[in-house]
Amino acid sequence: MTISAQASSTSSTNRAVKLRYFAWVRERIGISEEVIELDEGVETVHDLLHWLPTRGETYAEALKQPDVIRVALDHRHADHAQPLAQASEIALFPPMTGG
Amino acid sequence: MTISAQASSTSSTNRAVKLRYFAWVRERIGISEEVIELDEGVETVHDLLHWLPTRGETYAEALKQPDVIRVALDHRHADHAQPLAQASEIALFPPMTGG
Amino acid sequence: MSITPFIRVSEEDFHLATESSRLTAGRVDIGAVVTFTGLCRDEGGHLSALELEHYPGMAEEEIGRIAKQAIERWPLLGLTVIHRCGRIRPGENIVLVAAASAHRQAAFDAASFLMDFLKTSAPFWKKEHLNGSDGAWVEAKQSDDAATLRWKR
Amino acid sequence: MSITPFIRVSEEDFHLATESSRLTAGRVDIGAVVTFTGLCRDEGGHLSALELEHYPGMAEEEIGRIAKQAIERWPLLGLTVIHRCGRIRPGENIVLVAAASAHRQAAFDAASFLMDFLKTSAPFWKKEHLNGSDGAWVEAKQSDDAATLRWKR
Repeated sequence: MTISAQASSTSSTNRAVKLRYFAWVRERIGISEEVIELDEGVETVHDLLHWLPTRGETYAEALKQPDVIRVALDHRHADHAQPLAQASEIALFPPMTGG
Repeated sequence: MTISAQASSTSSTNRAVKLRYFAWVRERIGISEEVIELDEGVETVHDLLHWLPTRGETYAEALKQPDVIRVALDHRHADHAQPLAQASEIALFPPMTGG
Repeated sequence: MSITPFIRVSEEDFHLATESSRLTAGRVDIGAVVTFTGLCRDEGGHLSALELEHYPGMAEEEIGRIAKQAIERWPLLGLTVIHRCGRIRPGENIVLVAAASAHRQAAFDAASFLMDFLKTSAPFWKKEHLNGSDGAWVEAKQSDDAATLRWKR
Repeated sequence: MSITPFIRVSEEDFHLATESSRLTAGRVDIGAVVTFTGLCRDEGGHLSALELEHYPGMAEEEIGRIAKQAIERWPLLGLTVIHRCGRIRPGENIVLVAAASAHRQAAFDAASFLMDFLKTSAPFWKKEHLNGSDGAWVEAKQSDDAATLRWKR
């Protein structure tokens, strides 16, 4: 591993994040949370929602309508244009139905 | 007493009504209720509010601003143009401040 | 199939839990209960007590007419209005409105409507007993009349 | 001098009398308390239970952010939000919002605002268990989004 590769692992690419899934997103993906390394180029919420389906059938099925998926970065709602920045916990879920 | 006088006592003039007073109207008139005979010609709420002050100082004082006085005929709010009709209980009071 | 409101005017205090249970106990069709409790404030320490005069008979009937309007206007499953009279001290309850419905907006709107009309049309009058002085009648507020007007269709 | 809201997310039930007392006990400056209780309906006998999933941590934080907005917007003297999670049967409580203020309109508006935003932004999801079938996730309602929009200034 070169010095430059180590440097890039602390930037916004190739870094490890915790993903959490709720409600039918959780059921379709089949797990409630996991830690993954984001590919280079996955910089925004939109990027993430279009990259995750490449990881397998269950992801593709859960996220086939990316527009309806809500995302939270470190416990705060984020819109799809928002950069993931240094978020360490990213949650994906359907529109809320509490209250 | 003639037959015609008896007939007129059941019409809208010279008939007995119970008057009730509340809050500062009651305090200023000095009594909470009384039964009085209405003069001929006292046909509407407006007539009543302008006739009562002729009965004495306390009435004149209580009703010196007739526009602010609210009136209920048989437990129902009435506006000043309304005929007293056959109301048997007429209440006079200031604007309500409950709730 | 119209509901019958529970209406009480008395010196007696009320209890939120009792009144809420009166509306919901044993039911599985109610999705929302909104309660409004009006309490006596001490006006920054100046007020020693409120005296609430009312017109017996008309008070209950007028509240009944306001309640009937609310029941005709919103799909309510229960409605309670309790107004106290007599002497009330700071911190004590004055009035309770509780509205139950399948959905939240009807319950909120009905309770708010009831309070606006209670203020401007139910025959109650408040006298404030301030510390070290005789009582003074509370004046009606224009803001209460304005609040009532927003319900006119 | 801002108030601190009382916020709780748990499986535990709540009690209206307890929560109302938490806001008003020993106080003489509160003139109005509005409570909203959301209950589980049986949908005409079809529903056997609701399952309420939530995002622990974010749920409390998001409710806290909504409560903060309400506290900044209205002159509140107390605010409580309790949201249950887990399995809830018809007739049981789901959510409570209680708002205290000197005057009625602030208490009504804050409670209504809180409920609209809880519905659309607090991370909770309802699954309906219908009699004789597997659970189905409740779909978000456009009417809830519309209700939220009316608070945008």
